[in-house]
Amino acid sequence: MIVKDLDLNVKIGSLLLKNPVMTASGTFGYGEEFENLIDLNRIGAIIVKGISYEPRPGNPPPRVVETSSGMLNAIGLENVGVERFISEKLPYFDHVDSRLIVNILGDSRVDGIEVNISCPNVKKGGVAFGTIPAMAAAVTRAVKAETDQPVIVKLSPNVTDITEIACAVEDGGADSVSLINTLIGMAIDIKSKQPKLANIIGGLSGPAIKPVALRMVHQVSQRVKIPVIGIGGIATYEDAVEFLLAGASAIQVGTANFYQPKAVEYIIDGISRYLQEEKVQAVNDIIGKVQINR
Amino acid sequence: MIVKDLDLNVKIGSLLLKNPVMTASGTFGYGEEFENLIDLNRIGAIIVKGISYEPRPGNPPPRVVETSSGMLNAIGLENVGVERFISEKLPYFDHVDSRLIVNILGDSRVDGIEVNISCPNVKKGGVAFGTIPAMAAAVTRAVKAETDQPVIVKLSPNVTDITEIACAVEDGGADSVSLINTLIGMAIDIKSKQPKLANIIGGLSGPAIKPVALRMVHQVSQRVKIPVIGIGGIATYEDAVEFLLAGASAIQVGTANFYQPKAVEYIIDGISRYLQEEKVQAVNDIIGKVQINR
Amino acid sequence: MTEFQENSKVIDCRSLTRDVYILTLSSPQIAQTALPGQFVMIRVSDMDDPLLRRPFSIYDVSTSGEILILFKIVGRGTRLLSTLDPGDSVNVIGPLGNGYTLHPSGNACLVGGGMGIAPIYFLAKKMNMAKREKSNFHVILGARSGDELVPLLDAFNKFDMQIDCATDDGSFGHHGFVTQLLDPVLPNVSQVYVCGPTAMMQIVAEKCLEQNVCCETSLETHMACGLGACLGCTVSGADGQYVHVCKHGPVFKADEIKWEK
Amino acid sequence: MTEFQENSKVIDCRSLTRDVYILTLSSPQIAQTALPGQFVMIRVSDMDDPLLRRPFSIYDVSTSGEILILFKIVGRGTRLLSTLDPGDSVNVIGPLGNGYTLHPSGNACLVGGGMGIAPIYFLAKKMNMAKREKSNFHVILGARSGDELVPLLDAFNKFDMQIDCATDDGSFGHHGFVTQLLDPVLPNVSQVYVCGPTAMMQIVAEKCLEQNVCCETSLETHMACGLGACLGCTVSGADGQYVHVCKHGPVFKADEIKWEK
Ligand SMILES: Cc1cc2nc3c(=O)[nH]c(=O)nc-3n(C[C@H](O)[C@H](O)[C@H](O)COP(=O)(O)OP(=O)(O)OC[C@H]3O[C@@H](n4cnc5c(N)ncnc54)[C@H](O)[C@@H]3O)c2cc1C
Ligand SMILES: Cc1cc2nc3c(=O)[nH]c(=O)nc-3n(C[C@H](O)[C@H](O)[C@H](O)COP(=O)(O)OP(=O)(O)OC[C@H]3O[C@@H](n4cnc5c(N)ncnc54)[C@H](O)[C@@H]3O)c2cc1C
Ligand SMILES: Cc1cc2nc3c(=O)[nH]c(=O)nc-3n(C[C@H](O)[C@H](O)[C@H](O)COP(=O)(O)O)c2cc1C
Ligand SMILES: Cc1cc2nc3c(=O)[nH]c(=O)nc-3n(C[C@H](O)[C@H](O)[C@H](O)COP(=O)(O)O)c2cc1C
Ligand code: FES
Ligand code: FES
Repeated sequence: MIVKDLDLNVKIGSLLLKNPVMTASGTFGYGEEFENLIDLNRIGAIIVKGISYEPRPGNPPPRVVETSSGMLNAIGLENVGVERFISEKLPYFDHVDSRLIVNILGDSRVDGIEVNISCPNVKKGGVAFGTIPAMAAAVTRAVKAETDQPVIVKLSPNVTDITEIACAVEDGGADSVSLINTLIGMAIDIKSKQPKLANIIGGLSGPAIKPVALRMVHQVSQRVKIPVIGIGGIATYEDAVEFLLAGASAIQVGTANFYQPKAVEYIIDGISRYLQEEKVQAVNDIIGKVQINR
Repeated sequence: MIVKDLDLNVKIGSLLLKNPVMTASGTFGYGEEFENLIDLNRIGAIIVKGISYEPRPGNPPPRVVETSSGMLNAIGLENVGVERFISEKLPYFDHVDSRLIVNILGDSRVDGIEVNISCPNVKKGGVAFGTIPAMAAAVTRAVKAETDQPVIVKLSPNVTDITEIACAVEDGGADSVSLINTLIGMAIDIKSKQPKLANIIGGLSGPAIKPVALRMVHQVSQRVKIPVIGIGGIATYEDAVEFLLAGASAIQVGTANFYQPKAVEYIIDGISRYLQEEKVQAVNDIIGKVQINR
Repeated sequence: MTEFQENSKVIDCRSLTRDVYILTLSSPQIAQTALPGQFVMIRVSDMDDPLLRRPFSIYDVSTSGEILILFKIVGRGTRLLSTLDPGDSVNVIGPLGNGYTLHPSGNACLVGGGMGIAPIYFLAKKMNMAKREKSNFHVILGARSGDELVPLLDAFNKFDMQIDCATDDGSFGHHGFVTQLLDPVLPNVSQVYVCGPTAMMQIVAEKCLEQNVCCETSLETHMACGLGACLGCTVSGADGQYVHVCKHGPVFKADEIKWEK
Repeated sequence: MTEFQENSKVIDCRSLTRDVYILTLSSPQIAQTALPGQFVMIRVSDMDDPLLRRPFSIYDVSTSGEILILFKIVGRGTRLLSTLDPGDSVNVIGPLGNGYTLHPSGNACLVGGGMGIAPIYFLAKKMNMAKREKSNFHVILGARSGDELVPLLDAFNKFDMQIDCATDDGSFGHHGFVTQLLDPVLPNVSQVYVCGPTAMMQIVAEKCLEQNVCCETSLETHMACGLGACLGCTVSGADGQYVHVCKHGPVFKADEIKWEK
């Protein structure tokens, strides 16, 4: 039996996505970098690199280093700034049939906003917001007051209890939480005796962190009512399905884009195949359906 | 030029080790399991599986699952209990010329005690101790009051600020801190839709977590005066040297014992080679010597 | 028991079917000491992923210091194994576990399903060598389909044993389960040895328990170390106590295990 | 510029020395469009470790749709590459980056050190095809020792160019650095192309800047993606602004870069 009319739609607050697969901020450039390698129109939503008001040069090199099944980055939010983003990068999306989610405030073509309160590579601000519930809630409230777009708040995993932060952010009015950002890590070159990153520490991402991300997504989805977006080491459709079963309403693909630019396409196709095999018509019907017997 | 009389000795409080390489608790059985595969006498110290007063059966299976460059375990502190440990396991060490560190209190042949306040697989007690500074300090004080042996307190990485816990434990009188225990993670079987571990969550270990462990060891070693023991994903001498440079006075090898039972030997030999190449006579001279220029 | 760690040269790696392979490794120390039912832990990659060794039963040993592994591709590790070429090396630890108890006298039945045929072949070979005049040994083999079974039969046919086969798809031998072939044999044997999928072993075990026939089963679980160190490979013993498959097993008497309901 | 992702069959992988290899891949789309100085990103493993693709210059392309990679084993990824056999496949993305600017007229010097010889060969081949009557092209090659250099010379010798060699150990050609061979050549050329170790490129770049000779250098940095997406491959431009080697480069004019003091 073939399940007809598979329904991959998911809703993140008021935002309807044609499928639950997005690209994670900072791992997909401004979208156009991938146009020859993947059909951008198939992607549920594209989240572009974090945009700050002023352009930021980012951290000195070296900025990336490979680790076992992962990588450390200390890009430091290098970005073109709001102005150049709007004039140079945004128009490109006029012809892309995928949701566009950014970190900046308001704009007609922007479909949603992800607020990164968890970047480990920026010295002031970010990190503290992400680890103190009251501050996380305050930031959320401030952003909500400024926009009508759905607001997704992106959480840091470098905390004792991520559910506490998630609840605070939900109270602050967030439409969704996304998690996880990178774990803070470090690597040392034993020849030069220097840290491998000029910034000393960086964010760990990739398959290495998937078990931690999945655990946190599961914990958070049991505590909040708003949709949870799963991020962390997702590279295959099996990974994506694990997160959906754990309670994520959608997922983001990060580091995998670097080594498999077609990852998002493969994941969307794989989810469809999985639904067929499981004889489930709508992706919504597997969200949170992990079987826990005790 | 060959450096003569390499000195691999390190001190953990009053405890002198002939080299800085130990086996991590729970990953080396009771030592004897490895006797045919490695020369136990060469090991700096053997830390045996956590011993509780009463024997514990541990968690139901499945208890282990492989992840990318790592594994999740939910053994649940299965152990033979103090009595059988003393009668059945301890005598074996009479003929092993390596330091023996256990989690139980007092005994002539025991050279030190590691207090695990961070096991993610035991429901009550452990986890809370490990995340609340005041409780961590109280546990440390209680153990110190009961023993003359050097006390090592093993820290959990699942906290917002591990240096805070480390300082509390130092204040509580600990002779050393060891870190990290496992990160809490999860995995789901998408066919059965069940968690891959019967316990749902488990502890993530192995090379995947090395960057996080190294970062924490570096942070803690800059905050406390007592020796820091580095643990987490150490599998090669290069890994071990990274931790020593980051500030660890000794290191523990965990998961690597499972797939490379000779890992500890290779690491001891590799550290010697490294000292030769660097023309450094004593391992103490590289501890904390990461070069940070800013 | 002494286990060895050997850096083993690949002598041969050839496919029997699309996904079943026989790997021949030069492992003189393991080959010399291995008993039927024991297993080895193979490091399938030098990288950190896949990280852990994989357990495989010893399918055969040669007098020239080789061990043979019969395996099926079911995931990443076995896929990597299948790409080995002669001259490559893999790191092997073994022989591990207890192995079957050889009862050379009396009548016995050896039951192997799927890759569970591996230890059953090694056992049959040793039993055949030790066979007493009056004993009758019976072998029952099962697989998904004939193409998995047929390439293995020549070797079994050299033994002085009756061989019966069953396939799930009926393409060779009995169309159905090995357990059905066991029924007529069971009344005439005093000992059953079995290895195969857990569901099959459970049925065999229960039949034997009912009829009071000694039965040794070889269990599979997830193993991180194979050395008794990680305590990951637990199953519930009949007395409710946990046992560790790599150390107390992999071979257990049917009545030592608590079979799931 | 269009980049392609191809699942490329390995046609050949052979060693020139103990640790230097030439890998021939069937990558028709990349072969057809590649320019000298461009590179490819190769996935060296299907597992999660090593995770990231590795960048390699295009050493040559064939008219039958093949690309050639000249590489040295320096770590895990290159070691894995060296174990490839004909018939294996690897996933390749390319051609990436900008490539050298071809100036077919005037006199030029091409300087390649170590694996930096790879793009210099491809460039020499194209320059040789485009060469104008009155132009003189000079090639200077350097390596640790002669055994790395000699196997590559035959191909260079087919070009209408003067070839000079230097080795660190003096086992072939000039005993010393390529930069020393450049000095006598520099006054007679209007364009220098260079690829090699950063220290070497910096000396060449500085000599050229001093003497007002155009110089194009091909930089190496750690690259996570090669696509301009991760922003990991930064170097400092002459104006203090960061540039990204994979997108703005890997080829830069010597005066576009801020060379470390
Ligand atoms: C004592 C013992 C002897 C064995 N002998 C043989 C043999 O002779 N020939 C043979 O082909 N196989 C044998 N196996 C099974 C073999 O170890 C697994 O097939 C192998 O580890 C799978 O590795 P993989 O990386 O290919 O699969 P993975 O990618 O790790 O897993 C693929 C699928 O198989 C499941 N799986 C993996 N390992 C096991 C396991 N140990 N038990 C149950 N399910 C598992 C996983 O959950 C997953 O669904 C034996 C196992 C044990 C414990
Ligand atoms: C644009 C470009 C073109 C290149 N072309 C070639 C080529 O044609 N032939 C060739 O042999 N190599 C070339 N390289 C270098 C090649 O990419 C590295 O040798 C390779 O990535 C090393 O991988 P590995 O896994 O073997 O080493 P790893 O285990 O990753 O590293 C081994 C050592 O090499 C260092 N290293 C790794 N990658 C780089 C890098 N990109 N730059 C500087 N140091 C590094 C590491 O820090 C480490 O010390 C090129 C690099 C770039 C950026
Ligand atoms: C190179 C790089 C740059 C990143 N930049 C950002 C960023 O600008 N804003 C942000 O919220 N997250 C950023 N992230 C985090 C990712 O969006 C994602 O949360 C994280 O990498 C975990 O997912 P992964 O394991 O799939 O990569 C970045 C990650 C990487 C690897
Ligand atoms: C199977 C297993 C069992 C463990 N049991 C214990 C234990 O009993 N007590 C303890 O303090 N740590 C235990 N640990 C944690 C390790 O000692 C170590 O802190 C952790 O695995 C990280 O190091 P690694 O990455 O080198 O394995 C266990 C780890 C594993 C993998
Ligand atoms: S597999 Fe580790 S104890 Fe059995
Ligand atoms: S390597 Fe990723 S942007 Fe250049």
